[in-house]
Amino acid sequence: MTAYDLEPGDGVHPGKPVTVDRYTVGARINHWITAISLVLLAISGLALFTPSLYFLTALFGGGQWTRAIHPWIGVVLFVSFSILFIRFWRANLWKGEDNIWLTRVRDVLLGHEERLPELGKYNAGQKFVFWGMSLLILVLIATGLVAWDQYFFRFTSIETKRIAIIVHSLAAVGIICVWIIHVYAAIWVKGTMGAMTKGRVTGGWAWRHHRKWLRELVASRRSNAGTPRTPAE
Amino acid sequence: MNMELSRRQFLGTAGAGLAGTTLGALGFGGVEEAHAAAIRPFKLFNTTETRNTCTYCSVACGIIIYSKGDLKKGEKADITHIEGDVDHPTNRGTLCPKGAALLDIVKSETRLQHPMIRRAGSDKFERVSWDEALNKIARAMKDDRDKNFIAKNADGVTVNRWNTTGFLAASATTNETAWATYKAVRSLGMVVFDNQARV
Amino acid sequence: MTNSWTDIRNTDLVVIMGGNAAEAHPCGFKWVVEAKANRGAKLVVVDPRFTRSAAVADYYAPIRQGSDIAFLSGVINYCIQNNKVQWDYVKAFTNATYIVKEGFAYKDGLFTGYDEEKRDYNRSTWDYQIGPDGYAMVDETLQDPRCVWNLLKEHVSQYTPELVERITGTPKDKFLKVAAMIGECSTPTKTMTSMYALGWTQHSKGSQNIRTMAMLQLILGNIGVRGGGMNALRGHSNIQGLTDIGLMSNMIPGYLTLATDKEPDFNTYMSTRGFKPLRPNQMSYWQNYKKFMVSFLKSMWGPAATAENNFAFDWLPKMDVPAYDILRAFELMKQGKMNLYFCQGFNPLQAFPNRGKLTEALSKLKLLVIMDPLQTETARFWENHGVYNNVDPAKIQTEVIQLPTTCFAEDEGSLVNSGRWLQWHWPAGSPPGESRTDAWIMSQIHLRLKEMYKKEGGALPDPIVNLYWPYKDPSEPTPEELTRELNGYVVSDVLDPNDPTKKLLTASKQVPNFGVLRDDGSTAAGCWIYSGSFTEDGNMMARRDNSDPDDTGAYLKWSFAWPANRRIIYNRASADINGKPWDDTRKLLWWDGAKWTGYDVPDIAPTAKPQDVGPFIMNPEGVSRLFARGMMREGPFPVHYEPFESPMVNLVAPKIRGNPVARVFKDDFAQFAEPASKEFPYAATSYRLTEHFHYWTKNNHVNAVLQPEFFVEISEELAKEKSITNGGWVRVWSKRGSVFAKVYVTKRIRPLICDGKPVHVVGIPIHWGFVGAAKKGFPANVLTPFVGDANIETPEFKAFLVNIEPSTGPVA
Amino acid sequence: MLKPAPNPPVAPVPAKFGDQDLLRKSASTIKPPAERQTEVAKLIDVSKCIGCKACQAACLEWNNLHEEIGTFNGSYTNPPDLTPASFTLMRFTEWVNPETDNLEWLIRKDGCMHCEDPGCLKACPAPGAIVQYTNGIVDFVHDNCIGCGYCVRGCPFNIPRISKVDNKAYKCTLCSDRVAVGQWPACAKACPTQAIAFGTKEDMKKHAAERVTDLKSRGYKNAGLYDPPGVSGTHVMYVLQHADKPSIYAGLPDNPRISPIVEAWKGVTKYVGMGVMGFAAVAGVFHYLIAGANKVTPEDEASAEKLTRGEKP
Repeated sequence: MTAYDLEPGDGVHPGKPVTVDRYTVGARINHWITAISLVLLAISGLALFTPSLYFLTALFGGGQWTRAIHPWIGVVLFVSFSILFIRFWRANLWKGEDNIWLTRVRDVLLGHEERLPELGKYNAGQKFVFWGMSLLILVLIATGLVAWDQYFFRFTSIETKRIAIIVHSLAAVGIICVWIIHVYAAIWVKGTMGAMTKGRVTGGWAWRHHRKWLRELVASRRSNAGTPRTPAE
Repeated sequence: MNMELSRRQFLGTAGAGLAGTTLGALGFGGVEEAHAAAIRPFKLFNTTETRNTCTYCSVACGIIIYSKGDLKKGEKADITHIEGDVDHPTNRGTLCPKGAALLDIVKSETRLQHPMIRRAGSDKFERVSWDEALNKIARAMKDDRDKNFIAKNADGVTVNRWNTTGFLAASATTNETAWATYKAVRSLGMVVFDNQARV
Repeated sequence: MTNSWTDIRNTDLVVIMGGNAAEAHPCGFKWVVEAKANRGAKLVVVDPRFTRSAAVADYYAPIRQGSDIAFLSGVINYCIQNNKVQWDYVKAFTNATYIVKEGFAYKDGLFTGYDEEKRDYNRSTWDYQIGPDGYAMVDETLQDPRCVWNLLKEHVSQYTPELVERITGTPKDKFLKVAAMIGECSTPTKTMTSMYALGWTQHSKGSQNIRTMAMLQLILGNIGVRGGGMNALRGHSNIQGLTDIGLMSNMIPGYLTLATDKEPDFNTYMSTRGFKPLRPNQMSYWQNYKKFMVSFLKSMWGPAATAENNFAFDWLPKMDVPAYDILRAFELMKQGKMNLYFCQGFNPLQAFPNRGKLTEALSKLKLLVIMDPLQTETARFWENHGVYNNVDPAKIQTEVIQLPTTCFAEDEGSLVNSGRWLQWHWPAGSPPGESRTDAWIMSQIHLRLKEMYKKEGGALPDPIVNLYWPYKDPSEPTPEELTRELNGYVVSDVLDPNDPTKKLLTASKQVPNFGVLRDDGSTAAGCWIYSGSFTEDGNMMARRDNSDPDDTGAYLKWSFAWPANRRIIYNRASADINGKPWDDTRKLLWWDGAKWTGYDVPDIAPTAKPQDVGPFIMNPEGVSRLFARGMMREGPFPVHYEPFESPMVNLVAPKIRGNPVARVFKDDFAQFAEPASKEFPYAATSYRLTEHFHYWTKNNHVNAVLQPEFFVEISEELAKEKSITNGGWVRVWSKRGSVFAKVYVTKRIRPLICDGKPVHVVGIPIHWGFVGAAKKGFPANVLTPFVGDANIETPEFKAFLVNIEPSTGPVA
Repeated sequence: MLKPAPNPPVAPVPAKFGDQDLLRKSASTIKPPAERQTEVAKLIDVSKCIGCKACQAACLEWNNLHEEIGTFNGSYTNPPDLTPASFTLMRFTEWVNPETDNLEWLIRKDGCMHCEDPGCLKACPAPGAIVQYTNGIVDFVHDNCIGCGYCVRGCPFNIPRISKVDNKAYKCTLCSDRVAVGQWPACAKACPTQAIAFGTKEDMKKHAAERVTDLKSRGYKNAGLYDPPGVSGTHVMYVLQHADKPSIYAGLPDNPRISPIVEAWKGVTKYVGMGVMGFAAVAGVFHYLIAGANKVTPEDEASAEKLTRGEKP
């Protein structure tokens, strides 16, 4: 059994209930930096996107600061997300069961997970979020650099800048939608938050949503019995 | 705009922005209501006008010099702006690129401020008092004139000529300055005397 | 200017040749644009470069610099051949009908009487035949072969359109188009104005360039009329005033002259100046010379000038050479014959030719005194600025004293514009630092010398200790005190000879005009032509009434114009011999049966009958001169001479190099490139850009921004030939020096085909130096030749030879 | 010649227009005043222009601008482009007329056109950073400017420049401070030949018509007025000798209009984007209400425990 669903730091601890290490401290910090950046970017970006949200610039010390800080947060996001990408990309590769998951998305939405195949560490929805974010962040950073007049004005024509800014806007709308799905899913699927806060989920959660991943964890725990891993705390 | 000034203004605004963040966080107070007058206050209000003519070419465009302070009232006057005089028949208020930038020559950083002397073989100017400078000049002139003045030529004709010292007169001084200069120079018998008519 | 800036609105054709009015005088040029917009006037520009004036011209024709006389003689020839002559004007108001002395002749580029050794003429035959009645002989029918008209016709006949093209490089069709446009102005109802400046004066035959156009204007009847005239645009704001007041080696205010060594006493001096009329009933204004001279001497030496001492005539120096002009001054300096030199608001190290020679000359002085509001290169000629001023201060023993002066914004007084308007201005700002007015500085120097001469004695102290200095504060005369002297005042009461109880003039009053000046010492006037500028009615120069009845452009109540508040000189010529205006729509003056009336102050007595007195009262013949008599050193008619450095030999006189009577110092001749030189094949010219004012605006940030860096201009053809790329560096060098410049490869300069061969023009703007706010750069005078105009010594900045090559720029 | 405005007042006078006369305000919805002020316009007659740069000097002086001393770049156009300190610039073009083979030196004064439909204002995200008065003047309010450069993208004429010093956008104000006290803009007043004139838009159009007639009489058969309809006209207009080819004048746009991309960005994108994001959020809420929370059951926990114990869950 190939085990790329397993990421470094993943582990299972028998007990009552069973706990499962889903994210290491590093991964969680990485995620939250990315997440905070994304939120700040969304707020500052939206402030400049539509006059009805311009008041949000007050959070950043006014329009000048908002304009100045947004691209720098973008850089932080990009770097941070790149690291996240390196951590997570293997587990997010597409697999056969993902196609089945997709065809049964109605069951997903209605919570009938018993009708779904067993899933690895990420389901197709999460993979969609991961790859969506990856792609959109690439687009955003590229168009963002074109729009970053303070340093890059002279490298592109005004027409290019016009195209860049509209693409940037559209991509931003896209990424905000992806983000809404991501956050909503975390709220809807109870027990998920713990993964990114404490780093752990319960065995039941893993059993319910990522049974294949849980099985792999258990299997790998057995094979590594001689060298028990310390839980990620 | 003056970028130095504007930089300071920017830093000031930035400070206000930071303070505003705290307030803003409490309720986004009034940022979108920020209001500033677009129209700059007219900068010639409450200045003193003085009629003059442009110093450059002999079209002699009429100009108005605007200053803070009024010389006529015995005040110190600092020139702040110069503009064409609409009442002037020739230029009707217009000015060329030099006339339009006359303030720059009045306020030039390379305006001379003090009498200076460069001594023989030196590589610099040194400050000198007016008295010292003028005494030195007058003494040098008298010595040279007494030594080289030609009262009579070889034919015995009275010629009263001094041609070892020369004077190059200006091209933009007033007639009145020119006349004072003419009297002072010609009374010495100086003939090496010319102006800028040719160049 | 014979006319005024505001009068240009009245013209039908503007010819800008020998100048670049749009570039050098933008606000005066506005009246050209107005004439175009409102009268449908046309603008013709003839220039080696397509200038900013050409940018708004109706017609542009290229010309090789230094060939203007050939072009204009060609136009005169065209007008004569095609009957484009205003005959009534020519016959009545010019000397066309006058008969010239036997013996006067022209051959191979020279007139009768040339002495090659002296580079000068015996001018005795250059005059009219005088009849038994003592007056000049005339032939009203123009039949006499010796009359001026026939001599002129013959003289210009060689300047055919074909020859003009060969000399000037102006294609024949373009020349003919310009000639035809000019020729149209020979009708009394069309006028042309000539606007020129240094493009004509800065040649070794500059005076003759101007004279040729003046002759053409007379033939067309365009002098003395609204919208016509010879309009010298003049350079600096008061160079007209400085010249009027005679701040030149041989001048006395009001265009009087110093005596020469050949005029040992006052009577001999006067005998050659108070010209008698050459025609019956004519007014010869110079008959009043003595009144002006004595009044001047009274203003110099006051009570010490008495009838007994010929009003102190001997206290004035006499001249042993024609002029101690600046070129001669620097030559003398270089020879070690000068010790002290003053520069008052003048930067000769930048402004005069052959930079290397100037530096050498200044280095030989004992003391150089600079009076200036700004830093100048001259004041710092001893300072090392790398390639831009490569000198060793330790080797220069000249002491330099630099005195800070006020500028226009801080002083009060009058300036004379090109239209001869004396305009008063008031101070607006406090002077910076310790700067003082020039009048204060000159007073300080004078008072110190006066004191020393009183105490110590010395060489002829009289003119110094007796100099009339009647000012309330002798250390700083006020502008009003000085200008009152210039206007003139009554020294002692003058009684009416017919009724001694009546006073004609009252002591200590200002004179109302120069008409009342006297030669007995009872009046004083610093500058007679300024009489009327500050009268008992007050300061006429400060008048600011800009009303202009019937929009003629005269503005008689705005400031004061010399002479006598006249706005268009020779205005009598605006009406025909009977006093009827040539053009009813453009009336200036007319005879109403009893007197002259109109929009201007007539230049003849208001009651002088039209048929009696000619308009040109400064000439004893009362008419203008197509034949200059002995007044011009080159001859009575203009001849095309090549510049001293020319890309070709003279086609009309192949043996003559340059101007045959121009003064050339020995060492300088050796520094001229040969005609058609292989070493220096390109025809260079120097000029000022509109963004700059000579070297002053180097001190201004804004003007430095508008044209930041030294460059030269060349054609695309020359650039291709020399592999030069636009915006890159080039090196340009002449026989006198070498400069590095950026290059502007432009369509505005095209090679001229002269005598079948291409002549490439290299344009070199002036401005840059090594002080001020602007970028450092080379001044054009590193390259220019040290030779001046034969009559007035204006340097030949407009035509010389250079070579050019691509470069990587100066090594710092 | 057109009669210039009288010499400027030195005793304070009330401004002729101000905040009560706003027609548009960036990123804001305002109600324009019922009555519009007479529209003003600057008319630049290229055929009268001698390229002297008096306008540039006057602009620098009046607005206290400090431009850097540059280098020579193979043209009289200095500086080579508009900058935050150079609101106006003479652009020089050497053009050989293919019909006459004559050289024409076309000199165009570049600067803000004060469009009736200003692209900069449309693009600006900062409320009140760009305003348009009912007399047609489009002005930047620097205290409100955030330096985002959107105006640069919005402008069809490539005019605004962002300062590196204070990161604010700069351009010609049409000397709103001067116009407010009845003066001509500094450039127009200085212009020696009245190639720059100023007045009501109507008067300027009349004056332009006279100029076009004169030019046609001199052989410029395509002379005309440049008042481009694509931006609903401008308050800076040109008289061109060759009005059929504006682009020969250093790239003056032939048919300027606000870029469709900018229109889309500031129009449909803004609304659709907000809509999509709103929809996503609302859809989540609805889903939660309908489907309820997805909770882990005790059976799930038990199964996991069994699995870890090696039992069959």
